[in-house]
Amino acid sequence: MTQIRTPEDVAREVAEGGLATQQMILNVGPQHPATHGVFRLLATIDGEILAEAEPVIGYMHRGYEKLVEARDYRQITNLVSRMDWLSGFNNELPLAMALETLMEIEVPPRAQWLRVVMLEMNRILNHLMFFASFGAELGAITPTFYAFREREDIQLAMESATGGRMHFGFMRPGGLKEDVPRGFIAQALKSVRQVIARLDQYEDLLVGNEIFKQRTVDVGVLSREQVMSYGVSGPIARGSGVSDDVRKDEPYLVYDRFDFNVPIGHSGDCFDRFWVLVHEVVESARIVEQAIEGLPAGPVLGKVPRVIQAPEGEVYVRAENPLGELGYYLASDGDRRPYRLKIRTPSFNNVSVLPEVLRGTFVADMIAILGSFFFVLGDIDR
Amino acid sequence: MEAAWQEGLFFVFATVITVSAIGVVTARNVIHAALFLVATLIGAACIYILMFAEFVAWAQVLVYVGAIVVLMLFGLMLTRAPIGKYGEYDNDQKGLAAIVAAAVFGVTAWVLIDSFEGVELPTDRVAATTSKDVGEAIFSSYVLPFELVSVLLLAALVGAVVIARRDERVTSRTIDAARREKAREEDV
Amino acid sequence: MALDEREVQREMDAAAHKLRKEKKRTYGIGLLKGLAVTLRHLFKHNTVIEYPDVKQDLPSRTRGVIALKEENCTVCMLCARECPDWCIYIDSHKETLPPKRAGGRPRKRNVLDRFAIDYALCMYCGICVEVCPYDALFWSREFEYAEYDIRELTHEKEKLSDWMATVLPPPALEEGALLPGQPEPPAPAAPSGDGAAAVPAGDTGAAEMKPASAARPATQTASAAEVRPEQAADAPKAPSAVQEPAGSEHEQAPAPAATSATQVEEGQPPTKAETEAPAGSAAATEPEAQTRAVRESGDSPSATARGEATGEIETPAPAAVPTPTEDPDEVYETVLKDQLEAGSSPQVAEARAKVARVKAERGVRRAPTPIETEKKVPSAPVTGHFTEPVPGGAPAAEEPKPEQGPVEPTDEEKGPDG
Amino acid sequence: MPEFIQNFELTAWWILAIKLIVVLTVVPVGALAGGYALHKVMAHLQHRLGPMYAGGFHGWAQTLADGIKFVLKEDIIPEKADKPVFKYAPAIIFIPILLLYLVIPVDRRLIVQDLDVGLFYLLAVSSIPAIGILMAGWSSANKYALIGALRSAAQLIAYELPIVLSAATVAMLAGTLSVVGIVEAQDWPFLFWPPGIGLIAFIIFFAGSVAEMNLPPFDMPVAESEIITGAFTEYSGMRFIFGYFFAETAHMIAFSGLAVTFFLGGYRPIVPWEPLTVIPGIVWFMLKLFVMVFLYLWVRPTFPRLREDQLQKFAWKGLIPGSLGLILVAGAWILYAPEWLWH
Repeated sequence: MTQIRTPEDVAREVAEGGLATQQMILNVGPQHPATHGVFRLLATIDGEILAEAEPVIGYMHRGYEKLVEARDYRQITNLVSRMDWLSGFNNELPLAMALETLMEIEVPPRAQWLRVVMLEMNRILNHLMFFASFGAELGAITPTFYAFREREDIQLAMESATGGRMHFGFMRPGGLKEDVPRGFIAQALKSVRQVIARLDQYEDLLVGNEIFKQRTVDVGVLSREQVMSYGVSGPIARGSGVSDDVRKDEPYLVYDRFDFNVPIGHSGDCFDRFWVLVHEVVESARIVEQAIEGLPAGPVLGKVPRVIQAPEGEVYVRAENPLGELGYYLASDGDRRPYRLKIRTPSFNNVSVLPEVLRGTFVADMIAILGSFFFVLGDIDR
Repeated sequence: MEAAWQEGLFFVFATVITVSAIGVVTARNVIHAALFLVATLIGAACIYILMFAEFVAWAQVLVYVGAIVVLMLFGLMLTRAPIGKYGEYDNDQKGLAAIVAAAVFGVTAWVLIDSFEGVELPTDRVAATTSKDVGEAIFSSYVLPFELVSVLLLAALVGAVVIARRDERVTSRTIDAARREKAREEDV
Repeated sequence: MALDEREVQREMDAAAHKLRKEKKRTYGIGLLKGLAVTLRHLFKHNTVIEYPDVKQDLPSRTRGVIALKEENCTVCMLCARECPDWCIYIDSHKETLPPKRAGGRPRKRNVLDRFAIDYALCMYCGICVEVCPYDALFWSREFEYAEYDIRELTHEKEKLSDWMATVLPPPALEEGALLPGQPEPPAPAAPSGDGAAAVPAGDTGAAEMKPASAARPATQTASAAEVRPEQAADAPKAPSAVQEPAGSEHEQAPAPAATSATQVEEGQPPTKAETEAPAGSAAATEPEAQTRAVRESGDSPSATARGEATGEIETPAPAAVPTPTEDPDEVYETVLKDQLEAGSSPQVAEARAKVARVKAERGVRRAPTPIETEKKVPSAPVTGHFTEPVPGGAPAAEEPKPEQGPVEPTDEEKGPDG
Repeated sequence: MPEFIQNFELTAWWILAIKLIVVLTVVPVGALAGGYALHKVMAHLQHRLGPMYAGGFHGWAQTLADGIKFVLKEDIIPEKADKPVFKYAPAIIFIPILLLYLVIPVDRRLIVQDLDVGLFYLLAVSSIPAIGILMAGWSSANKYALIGALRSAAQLIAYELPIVLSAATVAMLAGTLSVVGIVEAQDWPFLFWPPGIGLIAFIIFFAGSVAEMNLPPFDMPVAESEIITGAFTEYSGMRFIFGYFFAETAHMIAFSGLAVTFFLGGYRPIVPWEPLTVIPGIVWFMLKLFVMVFLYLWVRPTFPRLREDQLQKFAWKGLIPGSLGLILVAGAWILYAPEWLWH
């Protein structure tokens, strides 16, 4: 595997009449184990080097933005939770916030704090999933099972409250659907603390592993400039040293009351992205602990009219999804349905920078980079 | 009795070798040709075993089959081996090549018959050459040729590296490093 | 964006990160650590649930399948209409029943012919369960209903009714939970305070049974006990309005005049009994026992119960009443009279009067869906069909607004630091 | 035919034939057991249970059931495949692995044929499967398969050398190429005497064998997250298990046997104490074999996968110079170490 040439080299060699090997077009996907769904990467490879990589998306396009124009808000809440299926609760939040803004609903404090608890639990769920899949993509299958075990505990806690394991449908404009059942808090606290306790082990398994470092350090470097110009957000942006976090920048709910850090990477390589991801789990767990500690009593649903009918107006609401900034631009003409709902999903912007990062890397690195971009197909195509 | 077994097996292997050797030159697909070559080489190794020259036999397998043909296949597959029938490898020098081949065969056969006519092949293990014999022979009476060959191979190796090496190889790592460097500069 | 402290933090994190990266040259230590992790797991107790043999005890809120309580369904079609993917099929016909009293008018009734849910389409959002005003749909935690053919995933009402047996009562709420404008949480305290003997008995019986359901009565009483002081602290916020509706609604409850009222009155308590039945435990019958106890204790049991439960709340309460524009009882009387004069049957008249009274109590402008019921909360077995908002139900959430008014500010004040 | 029976050479052939039959039955059974061990050990390392159903007791028949399933499955050959090459590739992978078993001494006498150049034979035979993998990859008419095959071949060429060289160190210390001779030459405490040499040689051999068998963390040729199953992407049914799954486990057991023979003292007791020496050699051999198989299975799920170029770097810049140096050290030891240090 010493035949390492960039596309420019190949072009030059051909011009010089030298030995030019054929470039090969490799379709990674739409069905490929490393793409987490129907994502296709049109890769032009030269030996094991990627000359060009073009992400082809849209295989899972379900037309959410059009679909919601024919649904009332209650139904939309359940629809958007399916967009990024790993963080359903986080998807529901900005929609509820948008409606609350338009309708001037006040959310009771207990609902806000419970929302934070569940949002952060959902973030842990999401991050653990990518912790698992990233290991699996690099060939370490064991972290997958460990992470899923932890996920199971959190999921059970979430299920006891919401009834769902992935699509919680628990958010309502003005608060939450209902209060959490007895025992939920103890269960949530236990499961979250367990994750923290065991994360050390998992760090030994991956983060500290020499082979893992070999595969990730200095691989797939995403510069700050690229982050800025492509609108990349979330752990990926933070891995490149861009300290954007809506929770800190524009605290919504009660995030300004919690003490938490935003882990920030340094060099923007796969390792940093992964490192940020893992450490966000710790920070999320800290938030959950604090939120549970200070959970106020009271109702969980504010004064909400029977029919949710946003008054005429427009609003853009953004929130920190586990994968980045999720924004809903809601334009209402006073109907029970949105006039237009533009969704800005994090994964879409995040994968758009892929061709830049992938150019000139190995096929094997491509997998590491794809894995470290933590995208959810439903979130891209929506 | 034993000799009869050996003789019978010899003819079997000889047939295999001949057929696959013809296959090597007539196959229309390079990969098939290379695979026929594998059969030829293994057949030859079997004949060595029949003669209780185990060391040579396994050396043949290890070096030729395990390394050289693998390398050849590797190269062919990397470069020019589309699957399926692949054009004509024949060219105008077919006849000439046949004459040369016949001449080489004649000379070799004549030399072998001339020098080894009437020599009995060993028929049991006792008379066979062991690895110890081989080692002693190589490192005592034939040490000079052995070393010469080693040096020759080394020279070939170095030459191959020199030819294959080109300056300004850009690896993905160096690209990444350069990018990182650039990013860092911009960062500052 | 770039706050100073953010910059500082970034620097710190970068430094920590660098340190981590310094550890890059460890030459095999990381590998050995990884090996140690996996080896440790080899000897750890395995937590795998061997599924077909052992089944996980799923939470009672689990959205497994939707069960149908057929006799509660009035074919109002709300569920089918609200379903985002239109996977509910309902067929019905109208039936004329003979009048209940001689000389009355024959009544018309919708009879359910077909109720089917196409589970191949269903997205388990639960909107149908939420919107159902008559408590005919429930979530069951059943999940083994796979079929070999996708067409067979359309389950008819027979199957849906069978699942009714697997429906669990809803769980007790977490400490500090308060339904908006509704003092229901202390309600379970009534039996425990009144007949203290009944609860421990149920408790011990429950202990032998399924832990999930067994824990419930215990936690309920516990919750009541714990919640009480908190409520006491929030005394001013506890709206006394709740007392009145509670009393008044109870008066209505035993009068099964309107069809809807009948359905709720008859439907609700048996639902609980039924849902609990599979558990077959003493605990299972407990809520029902509570129900009965409350019901049998006379015309205003809830008032007494409430009075005991909330204790001192009662006194400050009237001050906080969000005064309705008219006196509900007056409205009741006038409407009843009007209706009777207009020629309505006594039952209809009574029902309309009640609706009017409730409206008056709440100052509701729009006509609500017939009756909002509090669903599946054993803690409030009989009371509160009218006043109790469904905890999560958007439609129900709307009514208690006025009562909730005083709640909010206090909560907000104490909430964040609490 | 008394003459026929009395003929020593002929009886030797018959015995050889019987031994071969034994090997041919033992190997598949061993591969099945190995597959089961693979399932179970990996599952427990990953905090799972693994197969629990087939056969009743802890799913003991799982691999058997899998095997039957695969045999019954349709054998799909892609239309554009080079059919003869595609068909015979699994055989060329599997048969040499079977041949490996011929010279592994399970006990002092329990060996099919103690060849004079046994070690050499093992190394030669173990290099053949690469051709099969190349054939499989190329003939599948699939880009992923071709990449897998090329990776596999490159890997094999790189890792053949460290294996040969570390085995050569052992042969030097033992003074023979015969496997039984090597076992006999080893003595307590096997791996650790002469100090360092055996251990380092063992580590090199282990790493090389992991790479040669395409096991994780050196499993780039079959890396499922990158190139599906590499050369076997297009295979199905019986050819798939013989070419890939069976071959993998059989290979793993064979190499465990080799490691036991070369480094862990084969069938000899771990400690030459009186009561332990009574235990038959086959028991010791099996014990050590289990340890070795566990080692392979332990490393397998724990580590992430290296990249192809890193693997090559590891081989050419790490293992090969290391093993060459080791040969020097071993030579020096043989020549200059005083006699009393030897045992």
